[in-house]
Amino acid sequence: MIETEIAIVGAGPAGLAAACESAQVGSKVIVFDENNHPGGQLVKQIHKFFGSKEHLAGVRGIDIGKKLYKRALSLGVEVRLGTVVWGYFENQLAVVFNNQVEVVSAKKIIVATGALENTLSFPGWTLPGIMGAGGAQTLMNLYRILPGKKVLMVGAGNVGLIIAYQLLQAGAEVIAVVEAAPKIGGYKVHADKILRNGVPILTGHTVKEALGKERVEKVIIAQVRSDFSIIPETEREIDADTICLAVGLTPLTELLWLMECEMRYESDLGGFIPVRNKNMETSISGIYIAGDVAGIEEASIAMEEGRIAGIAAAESLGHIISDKARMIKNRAEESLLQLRLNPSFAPRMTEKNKTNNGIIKNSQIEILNRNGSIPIIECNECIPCNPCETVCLFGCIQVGTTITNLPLLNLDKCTGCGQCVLACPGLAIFLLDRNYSKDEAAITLPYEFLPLPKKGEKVIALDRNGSKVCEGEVLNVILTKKGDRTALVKIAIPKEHADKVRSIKTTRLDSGKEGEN
Amino acid sequence: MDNSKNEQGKLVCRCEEVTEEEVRQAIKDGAKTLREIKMITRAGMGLCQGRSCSKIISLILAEETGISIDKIEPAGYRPPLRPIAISALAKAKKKIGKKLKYKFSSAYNE
Amino acid sequence: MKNTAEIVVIGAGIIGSTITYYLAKEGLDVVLVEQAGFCAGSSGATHCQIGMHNRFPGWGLDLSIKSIEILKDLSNQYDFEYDETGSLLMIDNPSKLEWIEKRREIQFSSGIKSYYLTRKDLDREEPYLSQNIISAVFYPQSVRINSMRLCHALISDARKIGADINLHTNVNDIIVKNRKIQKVKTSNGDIYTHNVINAAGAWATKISNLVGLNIPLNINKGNVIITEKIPKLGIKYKGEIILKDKKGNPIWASNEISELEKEYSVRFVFSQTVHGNCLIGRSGEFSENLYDRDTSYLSIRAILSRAIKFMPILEDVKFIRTFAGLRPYSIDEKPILGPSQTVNGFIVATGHGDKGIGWMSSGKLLVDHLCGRKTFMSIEPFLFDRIENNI
Amino acid sequence: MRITIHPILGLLKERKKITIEIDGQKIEALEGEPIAAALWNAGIRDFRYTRKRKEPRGFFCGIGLCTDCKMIVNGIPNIRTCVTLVEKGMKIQRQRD
Repeated sequence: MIETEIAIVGAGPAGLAAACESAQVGSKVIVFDENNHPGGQLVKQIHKFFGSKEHLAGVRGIDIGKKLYKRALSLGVEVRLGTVVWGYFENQLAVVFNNQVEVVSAKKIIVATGALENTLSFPGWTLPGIMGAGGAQTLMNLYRILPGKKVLMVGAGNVGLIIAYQLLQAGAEVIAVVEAAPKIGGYKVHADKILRNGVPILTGHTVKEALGKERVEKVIIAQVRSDFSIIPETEREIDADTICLAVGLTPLTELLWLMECEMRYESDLGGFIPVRNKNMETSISGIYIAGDVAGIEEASIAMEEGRIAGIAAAESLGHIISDKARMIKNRAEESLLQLRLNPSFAPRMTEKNKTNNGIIKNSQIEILNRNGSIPIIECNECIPCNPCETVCLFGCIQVGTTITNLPLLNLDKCTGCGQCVLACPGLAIFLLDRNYSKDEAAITLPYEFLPLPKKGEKVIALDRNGSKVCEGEVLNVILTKKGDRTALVKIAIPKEHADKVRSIKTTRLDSGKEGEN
Repeated sequence: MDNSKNEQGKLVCRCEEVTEEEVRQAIKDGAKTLREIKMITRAGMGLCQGRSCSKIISLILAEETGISIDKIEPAGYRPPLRPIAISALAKAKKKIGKKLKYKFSSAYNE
Repeated sequence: MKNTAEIVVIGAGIIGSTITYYLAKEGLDVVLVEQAGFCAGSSGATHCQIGMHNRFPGWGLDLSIKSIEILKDLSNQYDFEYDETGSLLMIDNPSKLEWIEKRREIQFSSGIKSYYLTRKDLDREEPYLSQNIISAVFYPQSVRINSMRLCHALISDARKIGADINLHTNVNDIIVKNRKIQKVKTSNGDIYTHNVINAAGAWATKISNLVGLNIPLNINKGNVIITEKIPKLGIKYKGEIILKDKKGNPIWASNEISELEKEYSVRFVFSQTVHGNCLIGRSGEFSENLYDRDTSYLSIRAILSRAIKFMPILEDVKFIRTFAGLRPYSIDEKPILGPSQTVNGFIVATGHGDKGIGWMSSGKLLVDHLCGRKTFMSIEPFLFDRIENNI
Repeated sequence: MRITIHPILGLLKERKKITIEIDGQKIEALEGEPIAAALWNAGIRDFRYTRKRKEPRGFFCGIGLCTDCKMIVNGIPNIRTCVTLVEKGMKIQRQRD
C-alpha cells in the first residue's frame, strides 16, 4: 500500500502545477503518470506559448514541462512514471507499475488525466499511415521519427495548424490542411505560419476516402456544403503517405466516471466534464480536477487550474491558512480570466488597419517611410498574449492590462532592434526597412527551419500564401540565446515587393533531411 | 488502387470492425444507448473499450434518434482502465515476456 | 408506449425476454417494461454457459435440457453465438476422485454423458492446463451462448410480432383494486392491464412490494472478469468443483487455496467466447444493496489468483473489464414461477440464482402454463404459492 | 526515417543501438524508444492484420489508448507497441487475428 496526503493522476501541466503548489506549502504529494516521460503533452510542444510573463509566455512548451518537473522534484514531490492508474475501489486508487499492482491510499486525489484525440471516420481511415495528429507529433518531436514524407492534415484548429508547421520543421512535405468548416478554426497567426511556407488551407473540404494496400497511398478530398455533405464532382485524388487527424479533443474522464463524479455535457469544452466548484473540487469531496479533463483549453489554463486544485487540496489538509490560500486562488483566477478572454469578443481590426499590418497611431503613418527598420505586426486577432510589450526595452509596443488587446505601436523610440520579432510566439512580427538601398527594401523575418541560410546566399522570397515573389539576398542571419532557436534572417528584396514578401525558401539541398532512405 | 475493403462499408469501431451501417441498423432495431449498440454490434467491446469510437457512435445515435448529444452517456467504464496482465494483480513480481513456460505462439500457428 | 395491455412483463433479462417472446408468439397483447437496457442485470454478467457437469437428475436438469433444446432450435434463426463447447471438470486433488466417480454414475443414469481424460490425454488436448491437474472429466453436452445477443434477438422478434417493448422505463407503481391488478404506472405513462409478470430478477422483491407482497430473495453478488482476445486455449469451457459437506459448507480439498480465495468463495470457471475473449470467474458474496454492482479489488484478485493455478498461461493474459451481477436465489434455491394467490393477475418469474440462462426454458414453462397448454414438465415444484404461503 | 537534426530540438542524442526482430527481419532500434517508433523508422507500417477483413493496421493514437498497434511481443499477443519500450533481442510478430 502506497500512502500519501495527495495523489495526483497525470504529470502534465495541470498535474505538475498542482503538485508544485501543494508541495510548496508542505503537503506530501505523489504524482502518477502512465507515460514514461513527465510533462504530459508538453514534451512535444516545441512552439512558443502565448500568454503573459506569469504564464511563461514566449517559452516553448517543452521547456515549460522541464521547468515544472524540476520544480516539482525540488519541492519533494514524488513523480512515478510508467504507472497506470487503472481502478478506484472504495476510495483507493489501484495502480500498476512494472507489471505489479499496488493500492494507493490518499486523503485527497487530483485528477489531471488530460484528453484524448477525436477521430474522423471515412472509408479507408484504418489504413496504416492515418493517425491522430497528436500521435504524429509524438513520433516526430518525442521519438524523432518522421511520420511520413507527404502529409495531409485534416482539421484547421490550433492543433492541426501547429502540428502542420511542426511537420514542416521536421522535414516533411505538408500537402494541404483540409477543414470541413467554411473558415479556419485556429488562430490566424498559426495559419499564417504554414500559409507563407506554401501549405494551402482548404476550407470547406473533407476527406472522402483513403486508398492503399498496406498503407495509405492516395487520398480523395472533396468540397462540402455547409451541412458537410460532399458536393459531387469536386473530388480530387492526391498522393499522400500520411494523413493526420486533428479534429478536436475529448476530456479523458474515464477515472471520474469510475469514481461516480457528477458529470455534465459541455460541447465547447469537448464533451462530458465533471461538475466542479471554485476550488476545482468535484461532486465527491476530496476529489479535484485540473486541466483538459475539466474541459479542453490551453496548457497555460491547465496550469492555473492545477494551482487552484493544488492549493485547495493543501488548504483542506490544513497546510495553509485560508486567507493565504484565497490570495493564491484569486491570483490564479484573475490569470484564468485573462487567458479565457475570447478573441471573438474583442474588437476586430478595420480593413484599413489590416493593410498597415499592425495598429499604428494615425499621426505616425509618416514614420512608416522613415529610414531604418520598423516592426510590422501582423497580429490582427485578439490573442491573450503580450511578450511583444514585455520584451521592448523602449516601451514602443503597448498591449495593456487586458492582454487580448491588439498591440499598439509607438514608433518614436523604436530602434529596430528586432527583439519583438524574436519574442512573438506567433511569429507574426517582421522588421521592414523600406529604404534599405536605392532599389531595395530589407525585411527581417523570424525563421525556424533548417538549414539556416547564409549571409550572401540567394533565397526565394515568398508571399503570405507561399507563392514565389522574387529572389532575395540574405543580408544577415542572427541566432541569439534570447531568440531561443528562432533566428532572425534579414534579406534584401526589390522595393516594390516590400509589402508582399513574408517568408523565404532556401535553394540549397535540405540538410534537415539527412538520412533519407 | 485497392479499395475493395472500403466497399465492405465504412468502419466506425476499429477494434471489432463494426461498420456504420451495422450501427445504424442496431439503432433501427431499437438501441437507444451506447451500451445497447455495443451489446448488439460489439462496437466498443474491443481492446480499447470504446475509446476511439464512442464519440463517433454518439453522433450517429443522436442523428438517428434525435436524442440530444448531451443525454448520450458513455457505455460505462469499468476497471481496469487499461489492459492489465493477470499476473500483475494475481501474483508477485513478474516481468512481461520473461521466462514463459506456456507459449501463445504455438496457438497462433494453428 | 401503449396504454393498455393484456399482460405487462417487467424485466428484460433472459427470463423476461423469453416470456415476452413466447407471449407474443401466443398472439397476446404484451407490453415489456424494463428499467435499464435489455440484458442489463444478472443476465448480462454471466459466463453464458449451460454446464452439464454440475447438473443432477431432477427438475434442474429437466429445465436445462429443455433450455438447450430451445436454444439449439432458436440458433437456426438467430445468431447468438450458440456454441456446443462441452465442458471440462478439472480435478486437482485425488480426494475428489471417488466423489466425482459417484457423481458421474448418478449423472449418467439420467442421460448426462461424460468421459475421463487422463493426465496423458490432457497433455495432448489441453496444453495450457497446470500440471497439478491430475485428470478431468469432459461433458460433451454443455453449451455456451451470448446472452446479450439472445435477449436482443428475442425482444426484436417479439416486437416484430406486435409486442410493445419499453426499455429505460421505470415501473413506479402497480395499482391494485379489490385484490385485482388495474394498472401499471411507469415513468413513460400508465398501462391499463389486469396481468403483470414480475421477471425483475434481483429487483423482483421491490416490484412485488408495490402490490403488497414480499418475495424473499437472497442476493448473491458475483464478479466476472473479461480478458483480451487470445487464441483458443483448449476446451472453451472448464471449471472446478468444490466439495460440500452435508450442511452445504465447502470442503476445501483443493490445492493451495488461499485465505482470500476462501473468503470470496472463489471457484475457478473459465470460458472462451467465439471471439476469443475469456471470461474468468467466479466469486460470491451475499449482498443487500441492489445499487452496488461495483467489482471489489479483493474479489477480482482472489478470482485471478485462483485462475492462474489452473491455467498458468493466464498470467500473461491481460484482463480488460470486470463486472458484477446480482444473482437472485429463492430461499429453497428453486425458481419461483406462477400466479399469486392473493393478488389476482400478479405472476412471478424470478429466483433463478446463477442459472438464468440454463433455466431460460422456465419462461416457456410459465407461458405454456398460463395459456393452458400442455407443459414439457410439471410447474408444480416452482409455484409461487410455496413461498407465498410461507410469508 | 529518423530526424537527426531539428531546428528546435537540435541534434539527435547518441543512444545505444540495439537489435530487435520483426517476423524474422532484424531491425535497429534505439534504447528507450517504443517498439512502434523503431518499426516506423524501419519503414514498417503494417503492424497487424484484422480478424474479419484481414486489413492492415498500424500506429494510430500513439498514447496506448486506441490499441490498434497491438502486436505479438516475445510470444505474448495484444501488446500495445506504442507504449512498450524496445528491449535487446525482442522478438516481434505481426498479429494476425
